[in-house]
Formats: sequence, C-alpha cells, structure tokens
Amino acid sequence: MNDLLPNLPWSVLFLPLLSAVAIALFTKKNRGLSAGISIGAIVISFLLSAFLFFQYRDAKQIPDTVLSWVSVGNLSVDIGIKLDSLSLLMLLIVTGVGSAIHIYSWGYMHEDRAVSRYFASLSLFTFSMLGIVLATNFFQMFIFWELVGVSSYLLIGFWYERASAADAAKKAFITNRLGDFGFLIGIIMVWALAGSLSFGTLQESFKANPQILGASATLAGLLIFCGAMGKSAQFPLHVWLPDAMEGPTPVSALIHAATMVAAGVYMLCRVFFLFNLPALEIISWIGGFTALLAAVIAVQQNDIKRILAYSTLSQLGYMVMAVGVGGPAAAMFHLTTHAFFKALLFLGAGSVIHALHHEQDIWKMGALKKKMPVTFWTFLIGTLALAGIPPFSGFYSKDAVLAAAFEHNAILFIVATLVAALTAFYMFRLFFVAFLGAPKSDASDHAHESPKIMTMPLQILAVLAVIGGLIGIDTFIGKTFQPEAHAVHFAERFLAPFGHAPMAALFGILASVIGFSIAWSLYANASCDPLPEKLGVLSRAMRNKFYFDEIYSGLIAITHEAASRLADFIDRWIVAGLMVRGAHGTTELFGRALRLVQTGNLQIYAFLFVAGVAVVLYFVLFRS
Amino acid sequence: MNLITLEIAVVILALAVLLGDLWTPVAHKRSLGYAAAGGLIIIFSYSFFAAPAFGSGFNDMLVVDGLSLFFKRFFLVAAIIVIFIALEFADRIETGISEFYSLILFALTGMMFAASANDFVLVFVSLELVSVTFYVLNSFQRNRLASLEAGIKYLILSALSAAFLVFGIAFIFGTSGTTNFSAIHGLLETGPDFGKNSAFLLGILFVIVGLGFKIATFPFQIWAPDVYQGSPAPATAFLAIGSKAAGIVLLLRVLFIAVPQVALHWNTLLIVLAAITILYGNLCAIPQRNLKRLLGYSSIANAGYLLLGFAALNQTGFAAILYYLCGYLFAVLAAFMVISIVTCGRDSEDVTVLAGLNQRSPLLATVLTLAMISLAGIPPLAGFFGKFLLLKAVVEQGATNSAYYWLVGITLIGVVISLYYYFGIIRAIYWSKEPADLSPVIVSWPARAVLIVCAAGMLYLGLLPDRAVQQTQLAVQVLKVNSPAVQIQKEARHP
Amino acid sequence: MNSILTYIILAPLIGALVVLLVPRNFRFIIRGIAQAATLISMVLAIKMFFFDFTTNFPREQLTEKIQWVASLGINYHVGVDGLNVGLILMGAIVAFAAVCVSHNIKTYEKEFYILLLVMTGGILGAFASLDLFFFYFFHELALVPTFIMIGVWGRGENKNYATFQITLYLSIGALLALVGLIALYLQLPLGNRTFNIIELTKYFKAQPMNLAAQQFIFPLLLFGFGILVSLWPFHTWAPLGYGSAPSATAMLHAGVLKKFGLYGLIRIALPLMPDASQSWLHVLAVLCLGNIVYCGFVAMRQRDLNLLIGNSSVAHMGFCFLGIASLTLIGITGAVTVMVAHGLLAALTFALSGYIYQQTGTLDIRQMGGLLRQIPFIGAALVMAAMAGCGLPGFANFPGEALVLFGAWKAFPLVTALAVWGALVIGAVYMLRAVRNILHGPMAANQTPIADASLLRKLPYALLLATLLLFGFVPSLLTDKIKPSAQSIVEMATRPLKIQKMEKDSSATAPRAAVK
Amino acid sequence: MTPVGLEHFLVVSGVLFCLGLWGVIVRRNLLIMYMSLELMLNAANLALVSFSRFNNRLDGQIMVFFIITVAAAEVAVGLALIVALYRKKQTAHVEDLATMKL
Repeated sequence: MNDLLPNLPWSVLFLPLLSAVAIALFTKKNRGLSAGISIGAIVISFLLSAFLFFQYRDAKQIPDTVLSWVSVGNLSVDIGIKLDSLSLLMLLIVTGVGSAIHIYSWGYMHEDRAVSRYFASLSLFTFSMLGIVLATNFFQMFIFWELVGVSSYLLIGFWYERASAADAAKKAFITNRLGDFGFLIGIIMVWALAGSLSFGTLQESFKANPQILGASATLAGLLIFCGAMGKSAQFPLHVWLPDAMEGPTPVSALIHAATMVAAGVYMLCRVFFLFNLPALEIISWIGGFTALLAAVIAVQQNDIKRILAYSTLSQLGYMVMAVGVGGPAAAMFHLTTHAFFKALLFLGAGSVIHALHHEQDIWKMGALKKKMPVTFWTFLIGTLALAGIPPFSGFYSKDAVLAAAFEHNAILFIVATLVAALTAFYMFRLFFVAFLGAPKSDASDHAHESPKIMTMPLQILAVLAVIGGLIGIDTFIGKTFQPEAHAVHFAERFLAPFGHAPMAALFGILASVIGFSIAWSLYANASCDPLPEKLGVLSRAMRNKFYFDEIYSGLIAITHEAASRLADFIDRWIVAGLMVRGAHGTTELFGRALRLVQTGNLQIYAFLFVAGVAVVLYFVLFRS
Repeated sequence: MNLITLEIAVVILALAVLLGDLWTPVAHKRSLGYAAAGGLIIIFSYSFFAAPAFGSGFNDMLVVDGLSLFFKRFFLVAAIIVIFIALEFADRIETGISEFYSLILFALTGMMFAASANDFVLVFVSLELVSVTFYVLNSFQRNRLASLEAGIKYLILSALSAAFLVFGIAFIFGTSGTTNFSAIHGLLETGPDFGKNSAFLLGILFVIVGLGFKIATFPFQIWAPDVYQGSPAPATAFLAIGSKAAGIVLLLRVLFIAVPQVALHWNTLLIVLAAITILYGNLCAIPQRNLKRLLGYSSIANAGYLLLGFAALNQTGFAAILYYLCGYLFAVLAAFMVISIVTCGRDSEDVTVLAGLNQRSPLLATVLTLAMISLAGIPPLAGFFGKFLLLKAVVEQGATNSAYYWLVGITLIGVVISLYYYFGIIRAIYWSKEPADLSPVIVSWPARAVLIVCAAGMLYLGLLPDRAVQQTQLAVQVLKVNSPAVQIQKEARHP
Repeated sequence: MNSILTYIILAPLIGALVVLLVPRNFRFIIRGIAQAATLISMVLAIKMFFFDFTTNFPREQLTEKIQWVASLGINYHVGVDGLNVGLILMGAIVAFAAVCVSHNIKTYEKEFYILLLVMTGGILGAFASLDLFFFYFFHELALVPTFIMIGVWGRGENKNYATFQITLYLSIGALLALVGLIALYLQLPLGNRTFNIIELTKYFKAQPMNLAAQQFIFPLLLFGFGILVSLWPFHTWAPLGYGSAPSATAMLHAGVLKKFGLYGLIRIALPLMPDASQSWLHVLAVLCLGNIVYCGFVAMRQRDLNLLIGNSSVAHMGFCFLGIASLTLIGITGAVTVMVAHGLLAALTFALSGYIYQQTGTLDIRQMGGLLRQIPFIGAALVMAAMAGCGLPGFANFPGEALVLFGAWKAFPLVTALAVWGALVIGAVYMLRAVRNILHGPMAANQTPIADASLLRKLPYALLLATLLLFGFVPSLLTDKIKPSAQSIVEMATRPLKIQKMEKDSSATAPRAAVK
Repeated sequence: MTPVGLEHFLVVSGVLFCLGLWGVIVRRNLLIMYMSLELMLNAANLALVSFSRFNNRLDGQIMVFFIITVAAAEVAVGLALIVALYRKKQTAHVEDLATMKL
C-alpha cells in the first residue's frame, strides 16, 4: 500500500487524460461508451482524491513528487504533485463537483450527436484543471493554465456551427491569452530574480529574504495577477465570461462557475507569499470593483445563464478582493462554497433550460414549482446560499470575506456589503421571475421535471450548498496560512461569524435581507420588468454591460486592427511593392536603357569602341 | 614528338576535308562532317597517348607547356562538339558545307597556335587566323542578310581591334626591342626601366584592347550581341567558346608571362573592367527575347566572370578561369546544340520556340535546363563550382584591396540578375503560355550522344571536381605572379 | 559507407536516380519508389535519433569522411551532434509526409518526384554535413528544385512572380552566405586551410579571428542566412512563395530547408565570431521583433489561408532569432527546439491547407465556413495545428518558445515582453481567426460537399501530429540532446571579453613582431 | 636642320593611325572604312619598320611581313564580304546595316 501511495496522485491526474485520449482515438462512434469512460475516469479520480484527502488530511508537510520535464542550464522545469491542504481541497472540489456534473451531462447532452467529443473535451479539461491544482511550480501551472484555456475554448465552441458560440470561444481564448501575457512575463521575471520556479523553493527564499524581488516586486506581483485576471475574469478582462455561456450548460457549471474560473483565485492563494502590500492593494481594488460592476450588470440581465454568469463574476471579484485584503483563507473558503452552490445553480438552470427546450429568457419561464419540484427546491437552496442567508454555506464564506475586508479597508467593506445586497436582489429577482408567478410562455406551461440522472447531482450539490459552511473547510484551509489555527466544534462554527467579527456578520445579513425585500416588492408577481422605467438610461447601460464589448472592439480597432492594417500596408506596398518590385523594376529599366547602346549601327559601334579605348588609356596612363 | 604535331594534324585534316569534298557526292556530304569530327577525336585521343614533350621552338616563338596543352585539348573538344552542331545545322547552309567544316578546323588551328604563343608575332598571326576564318564562318549563310551583316560587323570591328593590337605590338617592340614574351619578362626583371615607360604601357594596353575584343569584355563588347545573333549557330557557338578561350589564353600569357610586373599594378583596371562587364552583360540580357542574342549578352557577362580570375592576380584565380571555361564549354555548346536542333525549319530564334519542348523532346529540355542552371551557377553543376572557385580567388585577394569586396558584391548582383533570364529560358520550356506545336523533335543519335556528353561534363565538373581542379592548377603553374597578397601571406607565415 | 547518416542522405538520392530510369507511364511504381526511399530515410533517421545517438557525447558522432576535392581540402564529411540530430529526424519525417500528400500531382509526376527526392537528399545532406562546402552544396541542391517545383506545379495567379521573387531572394541570401563562408575559409593561414567545420571551430577556439575579419564576415553570414530564414525585412518572399508552392514543396522548404540558415548561424557564425556576434545580436534582437510582431500583424489581415500560414511561419522564425540573439544556453536550446517543432508544424499546416485547397478549390478564408462538420479529421488536425501555432503546451513548439523567452529575458527584457505578446496574443488572434472562419460558424452558402481524408491519407497528418505531440510531452528527448552542443556553442560565443583583453596585450607586442 | 630621327617616323605613323581611326569613325561607306583600317595597319607597319631600323633588330621587319600577308588575306575576305553584301542589298552604307540591334 505504501508503495502504491505515491503513485495515486499521478493516477488522479492522468486518468482523465487517458479517458480523453481513449475517446478521441477509439470510441468516437460509441457515444455511450465514451460517456462511460469519461464518467468512470472522473469518479475513480474522485474516489482516489477522497482517499488521498483522508490519508493526508492531518499530515504537516507532504513532500512534492516531481518528474523532470525539461532542464536546461539554470532553468529546470518539473511536472510534479504538490499535496497540501489547498490542493487536497481543490482536488475534492474539482473531481467531486466534476463527477456530479459529468453525470448530469450524460442526461443533458445525450441527444447531441457529438457526445463523444463533448466528453473527450470535458475529460481533457479535468486533466488540465487537476494539473493546475497539483502544480508544484509556476511553469507547470502555466502549462496546465493554457490547457485549461484550450479545453474551455473547445467546450464554449462546442456548438461551433452557431456563429455566436464560435465567436464566444474565440473571445474567451484570446482574452485569457491577454492575461496569460502578463502571467508569463511575471513568471519569467520571478524566475530571473528569485532563481526558481518551484513554489516550495520560492516560499523558502521569500521567507529568507522578503526583498528578493527588489524594486520590481510590485510589478512582478501584478503581472502574475494578470494571469488570474484573465482566468478569473476580473475587470478589465471580464468580458469573456458572460459570452462563454454559449457553451452547454453543464460546461458553464463546471468550468465557468465552479472550477476553472476559480483557478485564478487558487493561483493567487498558492503564491500569496509573493505579493507585497502595494500589489495586494491594487488586487483588492480590482476585485472589489469587479464584484460591484458585475453585480450591477446582473441586475438588468434577462438570460438566466447570463445572470448566473455575472453573479459568478461578482463572486470571483469577491474572492480576489479577499486575497487582496489579506484573506486568502477566506477567498479559498468562498471559492469552495461558491463551487457548490454555483454549480448547483447552473445545473438547476440547465435543468430548466432543458425542460423548456432551450429557452433561457427568465421572462418566458415562471410557475415551475409544481412542474419541477426537485429543480425548484434545489435552486432555492442555491439562491439562498448565494444570497448569503444563514445558515447556508454562502453566508459563512461571504462573512469570512467581509470580515477580512472589514479589518483592512473600510471602503471595500462598504462595497462588499453593497454587492451582497445586490446579489441577494438579483438572485431573488431571478428566482421569483423564473420559478414563481404565472407561466409566461407555452414552454414553461408544459415543462416537465428533468430525468433522475440530472436531478440526482442537483440534490447532492444542494446538500453541499447547505452544509458547506459548517464542515470545517475554513479551518482546514486555514492550516496553510495560519498553521497554529485549532480545530473547533460544530456548534462553535455555527455561530462563529458572530463571534469574531459581529459587525461584518450583521451587515452581511442586513444586506441580504434588504436585497431580498426589494426583489420581493418588485418581482414577486411581476410579468414584466419594472426597473427599466425607473432607472432609465442606467438600466440600458446595465443591460448593455456598460458597453464594455463596444469599447473594447473600438479599442482593438484602433490598436491591433490598425497595427495589422498598417503592417499589411507596409508589407504589401512598401516592402513587397516599393522595395522589391522597385528594385526589380529599376534593374529591368537599367537593362532596357543600357541596351539602347546597341543601336546596330556599325559606325557608332566603332566610335564606342574607340571611345572605350580612350577611356581605358586615360585611366591607366594619366590617372595612376 | 614534334612541338606542333597536333596543329599539323589538324591542318592536314582540314585539307583532307577540303579535298575529300571533291570526290564526295552531294548526298553524302554529311560524312565529311563525321570524318572531320572523327579525325579530331583521334587527334584528341592522340594528345593523351603521346603527349607532346614540353619545350619551346621556332626561335622561342612557340612554347608547349601545361597551359598550352590544356588549351589545345580544350579547343579540340570544343571543335569536335561544334562540328556536331554544324552537322545538325548543315541543311540550313546551302552550299559549301565542306568548307564550313574545314574552316572550323582552320580556326581551330589558329586557336591551338594561340595556346602556344610565346611571341607577339605568333599572337598576331594566330589571332588573325582565327579572325579571318570567322569572317567567313559568320557570314556563311550568304543568302541570309543577318548572317552577312554579322560577318561585316565582325569584320570591321575585328580589323579595328587588330589594328590596335598591331600598333601596340609595334610600341612594345620599339620600347623593349623584342617581341618575345620570355625576353620581355627577363628585361623587365633585370633590364632598363622601360616598365614604367608610357609608350610601353600604351603598347600593352593596345594589345589588351585587341584581346579584350576577342573575349568581349567591356568596353570592347559592343559587337557580341549582333554577331552572335546573326551568325549561323555553329559559328556562334565556336565564337562563344573557342574565340573567347583563345583570347583568354593569350591574355593570360601576355599579362602573366610577358609582363607580370606591369599586370600587378593593373588590378584596379581589371577589377573595374570585370565589374562593368558583368553588370553590362547581365543587365542588357534581361529584356532579351532572341535566344542567340541572349546568349551573346550572357557571353559578355561570362567574360566578366572570367575577368574575376584575372583581377584576383593569383594562381587560384587562373586555375579558376580554366575551370570555369571548361564548365562554360559544356553549358554553352549544349545550349547551342539544342538551339540548332530546335530552330530547324523555323524562322524564329525567339524564346517562344522553346515552348513545350519538354513534351517535344525531354532530352533537349533536360539538357537545356541543365545548361541554364550551370550558366546560372547553381549546384550541382559545373557553373557553380567554377564561380565558387573564382569568387574564392577574389575573396582571397580581398585582404590587399577592399575594392575586391565591391567586386564580389557586384558579381553577386550580376549572378542574381542572371538567374532571372536563365530561368526565363527554363520557364519558356516548361510553362510558356502560348501553346506551340507539340510535334516531337527528332534528335539524331550523334546529337544525342553529344548532348549527353555535355550534360555528363557539366555534372562531372560539378560533382567530382577534384581531378579537373588539379589539372587546372598544374596548367597554370607556368604563369608567374607575385601578387601582393601572396607576399603578405608569405610574410605572415614567416614573421 | 559506415555511417547511418550516409544511408539517410543517399536513400532519397538513389530513389531519384531509380525514378529517373522508370518510364513515365508507371506512375504507381514511381510513387512507390519515392515513398519507399523516404520511408527508408525516415526509419533510419528514427533509428539514429532514438538508438544510435549517444546523448551525452560531447562531440560529433556517427561521422564519416570521404575525401572529395583533395586540392582544396573538401571532404564529404557528415556527422551529428545535438544541434542537427533533431533536424535530420524532422527532415526525414517531413519528407516522408511530403511524398504522402503529393498524390494529387498529376502532371509530370516523374519529374516531380525526382525533384522532391533530390530536394530531400539535399536537405538531409545539408544538415548532416560537417564540411562547409558540402554544407552549402547540399543546401543549393535542395534549393533549386524548390524554385522549379513552385514554377511548374505551383498554383495561383501569382505563381510566376512568386517563383521569381523566391528565386532572387534565396539566391541573394545563399550567395551572401557563400561569400561569408569563403571569407571564413580564407581566414585560416595558407597551409591550414580546411572546409572542415570541426577543424575550423578548433582553430578559432585556439586562435580567435581578428576583429576586422569578424566584423566583415559576421554580417554577411547574418544577413545571408537571415534572408534564407526570412528575417524581417527580407521576408516577403516567404508567404508569397509558400502561397504558390505545391504542398510538398512548401512543407519541405518552410518546414525543413528554411532552418538551414538558423542552423548555419548557430553552428558557424556564433562560435567562430564571438565579438562580432555580441555586437550584432542587438540588431538581430530588434529585427526578430519585426518577425514576431510585425509579421504577426500582417498575418492577421491575410485572407488567403496559405498567406496566413506563410506569415505565421515567418513570425515563428522570430523566436529562433530571439533565442540566437540571447546567446544563452537556454535561448539556443530553445531556438533549436523551435526549429524542430516549427518544421513539423509548418509541414502539417501546409499539408492541411493543401488538402483543403484540393477539396474546396479555394483558400480564401472568407469563402469557407463550417468545414469541421464535413472534414472532422482534417478539421481537428487544423485546430490542433493552430493551437500548436499559438504556443499551446502539449505541442513541441511550446517548450521551445518558452525556453527562448526564458533565455532571452535577461538580455532583452523589453524585446522578450513584446515577443510574449506576439506568441500569446497575436498568434492566438490570427490562428483562431482562421479556425473560426474556416471550420466554425455556419456552412458557407456555396459550399460543395467535400470529403474527409480516407484512412490511408490520414497517415501523414497523424504522423506529423504524433511527432509534435511526442516532443511536446517529452521535450527532454530533444533538449537533453541539444544541451551539450548548445553549451559548447555558447561557451565559444561568449568568450569575447577575454579575447579583447588578449588583443590589447598582443597589440602592445605587435609592433615588435613586425620589426622582427 | 635636324636629322630625321625615330620621333619623326613615329609621329608620321601616329598621324596615319589617327587618320585611319578618323576614317573608320566618320566615313559611312564600308569600302572606305575598310581602307581606313588598312591605313591603320600600315601605320603600325611604319612604326615597326622604324623601330626595327633604330633598334638595329630585324624582328620588326619580320613582323611587318607577317602583317602584310595577313592583311592581304583579310582584304581578300573582307572585300568578298562587302561585295556579297552589295549584291544582296545594293548598298555598302553602314546605316543600311542595322537589322540587328538592341
């Protein structure tokens, strides 16, 4: 058993890859088998992860297992396995939530003709995500970072024949690449200054010499953060995430809610030691701003998935802000609970969409409580959790974030509270409009509950969303950042928020209640949205996402597009035209001009001959 | 063996062809050509089996050494192939085909004597022998105005250059008191200070004018395109290779046997002449459509490349000249052979006659392509190695005078320009737009054999250059040169 | 004939000879011979790479030397070390794939295969040669068929102009390099002259070349080789030429032959002329941005798939240049890795575009759309190629480019930052744009039904992809081999400080020597 | 009155040479051009003979014999050519002789 143990994490990592390869190469024709392989792989991964979790739960320090990938000069890149509380927790989230979503997917997608491709991509994603989670060094993280990006690309563009899906996939990938641009430079910078890429070694050297990055510490930190900005869709690179909802809904749940987008936050926590105060300050502001911006936009969205997408953005902003205000543990905690309830919400939304034959407009739903009871109740749990109503998980994690903000930055605390209120508002708006009231379309009138294979994952996730805040996740994480933290009893946990930061807890609850009440008053029985009339221009701006897409496309037009036009112009006309054709033309012209000498007239020939003799004589005899 | 056995044999062969004509019925005139070629092949082989002893004779007027023997064989090969070209061309010469063969043989004699010249008298006589026969050869198609025109242009300009040559010889004789190369060299080495005398230098320059005309180097190149275009193809071919090589060997002998001390100071002149010649030939060739005229310009450009070897002023350069000439021989003669065959029965000599040649006769197309690639100086053919050697020789000299680097640069430009028109010919063969008639071209067996020999020659010189390089290096050993670069290198080796 | 390299080089050349003797009507046999010849070459190259090559051997191995032109010191001399072993393997694989995808050549098949095989032999010979003359000779041997093949079997209206331009550019580049190489040869003293690269290296290691000569020769080689690799701003021939070339030619040239210039720079220019290298590398670093960024921008605007790929191929060369300019072990190792990886990638992309052209009759990406449904295999391969092209991990390009960027950071941080932009952002923009327009989206209105590759036809694509993935997953297969050789190159190229000191010393004593 | 020396002969020879050259360049009739060329050759002959006389060596005289012989042959061929041209084209003017150019 002990011999086997070191290999287990490798199996966790590579099982999904194997399943992806197997599907791509062999079982493309057999849809059921493909799905089975993929689901089997991730479930086994989950079981192994759970085993690892219990095996290592109390271990103090687990040494990295590494394989050398490339080693040239003083650059040595390893592919390895890092196991600590952070990665163990993330392993469970990725494989656990992932398993649920894989199973759900088979129900959701089984009619699609490209199911095999779907599951292969999903497995590839799982592999990549696990690679990030287990990474022992920056380079490995970057590798899997990119792979995650590409699997996301493949899955967003799964229905590639839809122009919108194809465009969204492209946009997501390129926006992520913008972030990765900074990330890679940051990595190179850290490597050049600190001499290592390994998290362990880096942490040691930072402990020994906090000033190791010298003057460029802030810059390096922010460049690294760029990576998170892309992956976790922070302002100003947030624009891709809402569009990414073009992908199948389970994909949105897994990648664009629970796991991949959280990778940025995970990375920030993983290398938290690297950031100095100015960098953290900026990070926290960006996080706070993103949270607020997204929450405001979410208020006026009508597409069920887009509302959830903006809420994801907003919550990610929350987490990033938490990291920025010095609460990585809070960020991870919120990440975990968010993974549960946001996956739940997305799957619930998927269930509704599935039942309504791909209708996503909440104003064409309604009255689903009777027709889809499981979906209804689980979605309600998700909403409550997200809105931060105690004792659901969201309350505890959000409170941890609020507490961290409260300690460090009053303004950000106010922003965060405001966001909490907005969150409660738009979530209940969604809930009231989509699930309650009168049926607003034929489709919603004839909806049916989804099959068991889809509702079962909902139920599992709902349970997690309820108890997620109470099972000790926060203390487990805390071990990484505050090793001396002690275990607490369940009862203590239940009331913990009121214990150590009563103000934050009170404000948090208050905000949720206010949000809920306003939503109730406006949308409890509404058949159309009353807000646009009241807010006017602001509402239109919110609906149009504050015109970020337009601004960006304008920006791209005057930068990249213009540069490419210019380069193409220079290439076509100056280099290829003027210079190359010019040289060619001039040469030919010379040739044509020169041969005019050959008049065919013998007398002129004789004259030229004699003139030539004269010139030669002159130069040789009189010039030298 | 006598010093001039080979020449005597050629003259006897020429006379035999002339006489044989009297007893040969018109229908069998062709056999005279085969007889001439066969005779030359025997003489050529004979030159290997019984190599003439080295030495000099006729009052030191004539010398047989490695260089002369090399060129004699060179001229023999050229003449053999030219006679085969003439055989393909024979139907376009109305009368006197046997005279045509024997004139080629007489010109050959002149060239062979030129290879051995060690005295300005012999220079003049051998050169005039070549010139006068070429007057006739060039204008042999008396009913074609172009041929006559070519003949007359060649006549006047050649006579003009001969006048300069003779006048130059007079001055050399007047200042040095002798016309013998060895004697002049000896006097320059030890004797009175006439090496700086401008009358003497004028004489040398006038001699260079006369020889430069033969080589078609700038500024005496003006005749080449017209004459190449107008003359019958075999005559042009022989002019392009034989007459040029005769000029080259004489120039080598004059500059580096008779007056090496003077030549050493003329590197700038040689560099400038080489550079302008290369540019002139290549630039003018760009818009050219007439095949023979194109080759005329190309011949000017190649004269420029050959001058590189002179400008380098070292043994490597001279050896490279010889090597380059060998490669040039096969390429140019192959090209003219193909042109003779392709233009048969056609008025035009435009590149369009090549259209679809690859379908009409793959052999012709392949050989012409190879010839063009070789002329363009692209591996693995002879032209590449020749240019490689020439450039190497010039760069080697670069340490003494940075002008050599400019020369290299201009040569490269010239080579690149030349790619354009050589590839233009290849393009005309393989993918010309106008669909020509695609009737197969019948190529006689002797012509096939010659073409294959030419192709093999180009490939051999390009792929297995070792033996030929050694031969050329041996041949140029008689040329004395004390180039500054060599001196510097010698000093560097023995500080 | 005791080196495996000789067999690798000779197989295609002998194949060409055999094809020459086969009557042109036996098309199947001609194809078979070509396929067999390249297969033999490839199998031998694989054997050499994985079994015969000793990874930590400090010098050239598997050498063979046959005297050729004794009077000039020219030998047929082949051997491999870390720098060229990967290139030879890559070349042999690409050649095999190139023959595989040439089945659509219907006119003058015999000539086509002769030229293709000669080109292959030339390419493999050029990379294997340890003799300057043969190094150059083989390169030219491969170059000429390129011109002819583009001219005769090329496509598009610009064919003639493209042929013309590629011929002139490459000839100029090759000639400049030739002059540089001759000048290099002449730097040796009269008695010791040799074309042997090993001897040259040894000699100049012991006795550094004087500065003036370095400053004269290095730029010749830099720009001569640079033009061959489409160094900005001498790059316009590349997209144009590849756009018009038949797939096999574009594969072999863009993939393999083009790397000759880079190989020459690394193998000859850097170690022999350290001082000049140091002073010129800044220029190179700036020019390489022209490749990476500028050509990337140009690629973004191309509407013809081949022009897009061609420009992207030019852009990728920038990373090799950057790696060379960095003059660090990491950078050079990266550059060589990129060379191998890009060779496979370029071959793959040109093969794919050739397939698409053959099926759709167009390469205008605006006229295509939604092809992925009809040609899932080719489409998937194209997506993977695009991903590899924008530096996705898992493909061999990624470790190469990453190494280059890591290696170049210390010397040129700003350039590296811009190169990262080029690698991650610009590359992604144009590659994904192509994928989006060709494969994704709704099917184009005037689309005729087209067929995916049959099982057998998939072979070349699968082969190239598999190799890309293999080196992408296990890059140490390459890097471990490259490292020792790159190390010795870097050691030689970064000696200049010592030399300048020595020159100062020797200049003090020089007058005395002259007096003597 | 100074005795007639080498210089005088050379001057005459030079003048003759230049006259011949002038004739070749300016006269348009082929026959006259050809005669001018002969004039140049004879100028050279004169120089050779005088050098020979003043150097006290016979080589020059020998050369002159060769030149005269060769010139005779040349004239024979040249005149035949010009006559052939005249027959074909009824002209002996150089301007009419420019079908090949450029």
